[in-house]
Amino acid sequence: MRGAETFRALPPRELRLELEALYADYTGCLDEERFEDWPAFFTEPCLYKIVPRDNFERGLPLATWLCESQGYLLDRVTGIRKTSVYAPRRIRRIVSGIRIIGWNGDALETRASFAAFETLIDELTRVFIVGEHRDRIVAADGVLKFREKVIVFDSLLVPNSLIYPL
Amino acid sequence: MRGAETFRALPPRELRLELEALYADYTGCLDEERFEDWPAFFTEPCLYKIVPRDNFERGLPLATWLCESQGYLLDRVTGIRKTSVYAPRRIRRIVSGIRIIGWNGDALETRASFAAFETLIDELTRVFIVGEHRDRIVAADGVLKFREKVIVFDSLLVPNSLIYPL
Amino acid sequence: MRGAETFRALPPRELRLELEALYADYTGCLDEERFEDWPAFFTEPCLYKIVPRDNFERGLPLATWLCESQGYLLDRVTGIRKTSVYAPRRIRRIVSGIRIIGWNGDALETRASFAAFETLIDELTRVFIVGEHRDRIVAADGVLKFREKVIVFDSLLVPNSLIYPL
Amino acid sequence: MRNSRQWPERGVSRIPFWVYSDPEIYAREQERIFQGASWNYVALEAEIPHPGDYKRTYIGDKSVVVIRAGDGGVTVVENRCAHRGLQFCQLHLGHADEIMCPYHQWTYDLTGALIGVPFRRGVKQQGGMPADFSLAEHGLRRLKVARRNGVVFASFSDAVESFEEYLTPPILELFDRVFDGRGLKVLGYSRQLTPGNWKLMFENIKDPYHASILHVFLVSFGLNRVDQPNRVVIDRLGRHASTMTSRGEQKRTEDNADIRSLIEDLTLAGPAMLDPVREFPQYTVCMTTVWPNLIIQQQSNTLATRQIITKGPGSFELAWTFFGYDDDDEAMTQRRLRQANLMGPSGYVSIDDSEVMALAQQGIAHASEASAVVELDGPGWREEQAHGVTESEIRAFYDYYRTVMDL
Amino acid sequence: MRNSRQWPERGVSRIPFWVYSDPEIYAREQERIFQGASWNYVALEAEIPHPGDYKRTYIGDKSVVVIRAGDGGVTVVENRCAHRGLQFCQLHLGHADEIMCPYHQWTYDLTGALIGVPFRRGVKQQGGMPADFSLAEHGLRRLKVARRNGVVFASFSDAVESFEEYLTPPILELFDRVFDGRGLKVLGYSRQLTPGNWKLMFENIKDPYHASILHVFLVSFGLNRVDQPNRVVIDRLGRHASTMTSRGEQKRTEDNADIRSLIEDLTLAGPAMLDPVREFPQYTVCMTTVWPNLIIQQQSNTLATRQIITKGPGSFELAWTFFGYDDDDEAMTQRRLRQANLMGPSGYVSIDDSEVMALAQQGIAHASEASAVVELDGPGWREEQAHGVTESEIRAFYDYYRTVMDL
Amino acid sequence: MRNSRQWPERGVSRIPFWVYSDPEIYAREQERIFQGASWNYVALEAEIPHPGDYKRTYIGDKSVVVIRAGDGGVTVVENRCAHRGLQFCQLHLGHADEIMCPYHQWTYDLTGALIGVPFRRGVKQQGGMPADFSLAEHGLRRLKVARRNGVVFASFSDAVESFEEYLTPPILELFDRVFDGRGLKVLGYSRQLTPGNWKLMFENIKDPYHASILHVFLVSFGLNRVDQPNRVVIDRLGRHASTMTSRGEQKRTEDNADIRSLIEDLTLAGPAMLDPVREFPQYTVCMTTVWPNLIIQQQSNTLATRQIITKGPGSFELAWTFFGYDDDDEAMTQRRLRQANLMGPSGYVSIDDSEVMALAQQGIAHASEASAVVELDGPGWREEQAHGVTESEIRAFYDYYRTVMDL
Ligand code: FES
Ligand code: FES
Ligand code: FES
Ligand SMILES: [Fe+3]
Ligand SMILES: [Fe+3]
Ligand SMILES: [Fe+3]
Repeated sequence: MRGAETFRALPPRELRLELEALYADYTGCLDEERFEDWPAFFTEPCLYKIVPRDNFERGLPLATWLCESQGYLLDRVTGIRKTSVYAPRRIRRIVSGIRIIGWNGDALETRASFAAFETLIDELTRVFIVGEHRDRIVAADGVLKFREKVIVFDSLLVPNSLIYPL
Repeated sequence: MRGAETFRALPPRELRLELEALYADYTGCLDEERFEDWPAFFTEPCLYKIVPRDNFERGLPLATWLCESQGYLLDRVTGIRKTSVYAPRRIRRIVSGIRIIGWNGDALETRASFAAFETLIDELTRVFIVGEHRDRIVAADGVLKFREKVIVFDSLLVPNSLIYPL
Repeated sequence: MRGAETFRALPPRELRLELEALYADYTGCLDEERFEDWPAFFTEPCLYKIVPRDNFERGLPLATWLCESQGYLLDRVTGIRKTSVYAPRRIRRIVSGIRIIGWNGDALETRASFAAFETLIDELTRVFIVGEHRDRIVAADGVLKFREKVIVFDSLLVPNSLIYPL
Repeated sequence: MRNSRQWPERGVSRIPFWVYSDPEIYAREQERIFQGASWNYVALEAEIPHPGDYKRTYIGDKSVVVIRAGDGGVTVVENRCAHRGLQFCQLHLGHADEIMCPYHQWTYDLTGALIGVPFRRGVKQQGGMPADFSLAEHGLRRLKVARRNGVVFASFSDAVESFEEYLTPPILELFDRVFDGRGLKVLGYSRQLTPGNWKLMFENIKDPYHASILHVFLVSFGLNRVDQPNRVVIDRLGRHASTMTSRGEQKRTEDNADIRSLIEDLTLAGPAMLDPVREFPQYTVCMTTVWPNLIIQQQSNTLATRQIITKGPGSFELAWTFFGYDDDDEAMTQRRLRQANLMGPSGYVSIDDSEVMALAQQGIAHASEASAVVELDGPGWREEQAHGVTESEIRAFYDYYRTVMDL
Repeated sequence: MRNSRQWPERGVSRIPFWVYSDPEIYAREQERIFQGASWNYVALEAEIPHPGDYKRTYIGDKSVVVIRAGDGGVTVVENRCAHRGLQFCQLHLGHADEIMCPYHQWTYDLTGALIGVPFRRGVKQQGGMPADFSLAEHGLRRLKVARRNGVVFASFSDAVESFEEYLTPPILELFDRVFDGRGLKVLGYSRQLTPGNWKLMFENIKDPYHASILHVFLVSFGLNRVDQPNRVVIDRLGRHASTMTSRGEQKRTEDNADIRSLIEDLTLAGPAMLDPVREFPQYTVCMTTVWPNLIIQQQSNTLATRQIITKGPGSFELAWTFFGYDDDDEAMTQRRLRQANLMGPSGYVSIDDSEVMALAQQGIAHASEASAVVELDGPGWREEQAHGVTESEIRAFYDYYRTVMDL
Repeated sequence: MRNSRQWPERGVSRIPFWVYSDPEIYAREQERIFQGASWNYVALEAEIPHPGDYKRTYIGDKSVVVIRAGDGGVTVVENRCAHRGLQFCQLHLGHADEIMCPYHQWTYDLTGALIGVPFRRGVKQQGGMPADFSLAEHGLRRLKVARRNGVVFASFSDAVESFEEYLTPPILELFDRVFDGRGLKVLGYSRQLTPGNWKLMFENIKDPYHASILHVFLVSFGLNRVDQPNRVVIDRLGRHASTMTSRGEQKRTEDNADIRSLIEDLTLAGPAMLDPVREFPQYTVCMTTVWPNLIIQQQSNTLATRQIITKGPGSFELAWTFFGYDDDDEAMTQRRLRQANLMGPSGYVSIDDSEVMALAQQGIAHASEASAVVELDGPGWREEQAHGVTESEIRAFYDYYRTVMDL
């Protein structure tokens, strides 16, 4: 697909297919730990947030993870690759129920539910966190990108650390 | 999409897209706890049942949850909102593998697998129950609705209470 | 859809729909324990492997489960139905994020993430294993089939036995 | 057990919270109560109609198998092979002509007697069992069995009295009220794992007080309310009990003024769900508890046995078997199935109970120093009472509990 | 407790690993430390501004509820109904005019006093509570409360001294440095379940040594490094402490030569995230630990209370409450929120800490025979120190711990 | 331990079920068996070919690291930092020139000796380690190591005899049958968590009786059957053993008449999977058990070490390392990989074993009052036997177990 117009013009069913491809590529990129490719899924500037549902529903501004630009995203990749000390882990992301909420200017508002699973060394896989993507998507350079992605997770409690993006 | 004819006439691929939208809207409605909107996903009359796979496979009629009309659905919403006493919880629903089984008169038979996750206060998220939707879908007032939804879950055992619809 | 040409010629969006139907039918067949129908999802010869991610990433050839032909697949069904001794169980498979990697000759390379859940008698459902399908799909006899399906799972550790196919 | 375990001074009008969480108390309960001189509910005969039919269930921690023997009798054995201990049975319900353990195929008949040991005489004159090995000494562990009107009970103890004496006349009469000898028809199963100590389940059922207060649904529709006719019966030892009530109107009266949860204008949009017909004499609800693991539910037309299965000090499983009678017509079966919406993991009524039991366990798990206050209508208890504003069934239960547990 | 429990000879420069895994040690900690003569952090007053506002939290294993009473005072009660023990409160934050237990609707006022018992006098002259039943004797268990500059502490013991004496002047001064009397604004919550013993969290914060070494992020950006001005303050009993440092440059010097993790050319692509303004006198970082469950975090402009909630010997919960001041302007709030990226489950800094604590527990869980070696700047400890190359805060902590625990 | 722990009178032809579930028995096993005078399998040298290569594994509960030292030797150290106990190694396989703990970067050489402590001398004349702190006293805990033909064993005890004496000649000979000095090639790993006590795994392998009966697959294809040539070898103490058999035909004979599970017309649709070539002398199957944590598998052409890792009384991990020889050709490697379908979590053969072990644990977990009956070919045992209709390996195992455990 081409630019913004084409995007805006897509009939709902086509749109859904574009979205399914986008979310699949996004989670695939992360499940395969290609973190360096992750920022490219976002516009510049962008908003990427991971927020416990408790804060979200109470309107408390604190995020567990806050990125306001490509730079912030890159710094997170540096953290994962260079500066943070952590035990090896694998996160598997399942996304389902992609919903088209509607247009907001040139941005498409969408939502999707997710479940993430964590596997630590010598352990069985366990549920990590589950929640919802609340996104704003725009067409840029002929592809769809996230202008905004707010990930709201159901459990206030996090199993120790949340190191890889969701 | 319009009425029954159009629905019946949809080529398989289009049909699949309609179904994906329907299931996404359905689980989205429930994940976001908009229970008041839930009955509108069903026809009147309708059949909504949650059944342990053990009863289902043995042909035992008992359901964990049985609704035979919009009225029953509404009463469940009243139960959740007004009459039942229960600890706060969050249920997250993941649906995958939507299958088109075939037409049965004007109703489309479909199936889909699901996993539901429960989050209680001060706890980590855990697997709640998993199973299958076995549905009959018709087109009514220009939208798709469930004439029948039988949810068969794998574990006879339920983690204490099953309060919110699946 | 018809033969190889048609397949090759499908525009991406159509392709995605075909794939979603294929994966849904595949997991549906297994979730419903119609193991006898399972081999028909593969070509002859075929490669079906379940491999812990540790071996896969280290390039170690050992598989947890290795089938190199329809015969191997059939023998597994015989094992499940006739020769193996095991406690009853139910496995529920959730697949998400189907990605089209590209064409490799007449085969389409795809990937998808999955989570499998296990329910044993008198137990609650638990996470079984999660991982990725890495597939090569071709069109044969007018339907899509797996020429190759390599299932890479995240946890080296398996919860006791892996008896049913994924 | 911690020496610190001293029952509080005020007797059974106090319940020390350590009885709900101490693993050593739990271990002693298994020994003295579930494996002691008690009759444990295990099945309805209707679940295993034909010779060879079997059902897998539990008595406390122990898995047992209930088998219809060839002579129509019922065998109950521990689900553990006499050879090296395998839990051989892994199906809720099944059929077999004999019992074969998968590991080495030791084979037992339907009474649990060992009838086959492969290679008992060895191969080519080598190996095999010693000459003095006697099949008779190595059967499955067999339990004592009692049956009454289609209900099966079992006991690990040979010392236990007959089931009828055990129940005592007043409770037996109420047992027979539902199990009147007619054939039973199993409608289905429901099971919940509740994060609470097993005794909380009995306290809940033995507590007519809560019903009027907790269950908005019951009180609003007058299905069960203290201002309605109530009757409480307790056996002389205090271990069994029965609570009866009659349906009243959905009306605010001076007598129910205390019930905040009564919603006068609550209505059902799907009234068919709750449209009972009078089926049993006098009382519309009768809940009977049989020590140590059974609740007999008759709530309007929904009938079920609720079996309590302990799962450690902090949780128990509630296994519901919903049933009707062979002579039910279609309409009655429908009614039972619809009213089942009141019960089980999604029950309009029982949701409240499962939830409060979980909350109770959370409150008491870390409060061994404190006790429950059980004074309503106290401090004693009587075998017969005409009202439900009482916690006497609970006090009676703990009177017997303390004797058995020597606490 | 196993008699084998002998503290190693070398005193607090050794910590026997059984203190991190023995369930009996854990039980004794609950009794003597969390339910003992200590002041436990429970809330910020800003979380419950209005009468009837409440917050659910924990002191050790016990759930408690912090309530704004009608008179503006603060009540702290155990989250357990006086009747049969229900944990009545199930919301993190809420509002109610009175406290009602769902099970039988016993009702308490905002000070925890029992004010209502349904059917106390029975129905139709039947049942009800005994005549001698006195509401006054059955209130909720109420804790002693201390408040200072908007922070609320509670104690299960009446013997505990005043909060000010408890903290001692030097720590009190540093407490007031952040809690200076200005109104506080809660920015949000964050919580982690760390698979490690609760004491590891204190050891981590009371360990200026690690900061310079473990945290590539801190040391590279010179946010916290031993070669920078450091100050360590410990109360006379050793139970509380405070570590202060000032931001330095991102520069390799002879003094930090030992720090392998310093990356001189590390830069932020999103510098806005880390652009602090000087807000507090002298030191840019001040971490204060208040026995037995609080860490006060002031790292540049990100402020938080970190409450430690024990969850058995092998894990604890860290409950973060991020806050600012009522008089913060938008820019300052933004700054606090951005710098929060350093902290919590995804914190550039605290990830390292949560991860090493988990690794520590794994290493020590199966090594009761061995001990930690805590000799840096040892063997003793002083109340005041001008450098961070020390483990003296940890030794001080265990000096007090041993006294309380009688080990 | 409960005083009630009395081994049954009939000696090792009975195994009391409490040995499989009592936590205190488990604790004693860790101390006396896994940390006692035993040689524990830890690795194949082929896994760590080059200096600095390391492997993380377990001995009982304790995590250890196997390291190829600079001189080509092999070091085994406990995976626990000498400072404050961190489990520093978190990779199954890796490479490092030295070992650095992440927390405070204490650094060790490849022999486990402490070589670096940051700020040991403090900063600016302040802090640092006491003058008397000696690196030599704070190395990693190092285990005794034995190597034979490419297999690495380790012991927490210095008292243990040489590996060769430990194994004794008959077992050593069978050890060398597979590990004959040729270079080994690791084909891959497989791991299962089995919900059963670790001893059940040994009983299973030391039980030629079950193989003929349980494994439809083995018996039908005549891969392993009691009516075929069998040989059983046990060391003089009873702790190690070896079972050998030769492949027979898929034929029903008078000698295997007892084997119900033999399916005469069972065939493989994918025969390539099971097309072994004769590789070792005389016997086509040889399973050797080495006390206390190793099974050496040679089933036709599929070779593996199976390491038993205890995970509490109720479960163990089985870690499979499949291997071949450096001089295998492509076809042989293919063969080994295909035949691997018999083994591991999805093995046509080993599925049956993992499943029955889980069933065994379920049957015995709640039956401390009962015992396993181990009388086949009993009551004694001999070091050499020519048939497999025996449970003598199991009796031998428990003879030694009782000595070590003093039971
Ligand atoms: S354990 Fe049952 S036959 Fe051996
Ligand atoms: S338990 Fe709270 S009112 Fe009865
Ligand atoms: S714990 Fe390893 S260096 Fe401190
Ligand atoms: Fe109730
Ligand atoms: Fe730190
Ligand atoms: Fe076997």
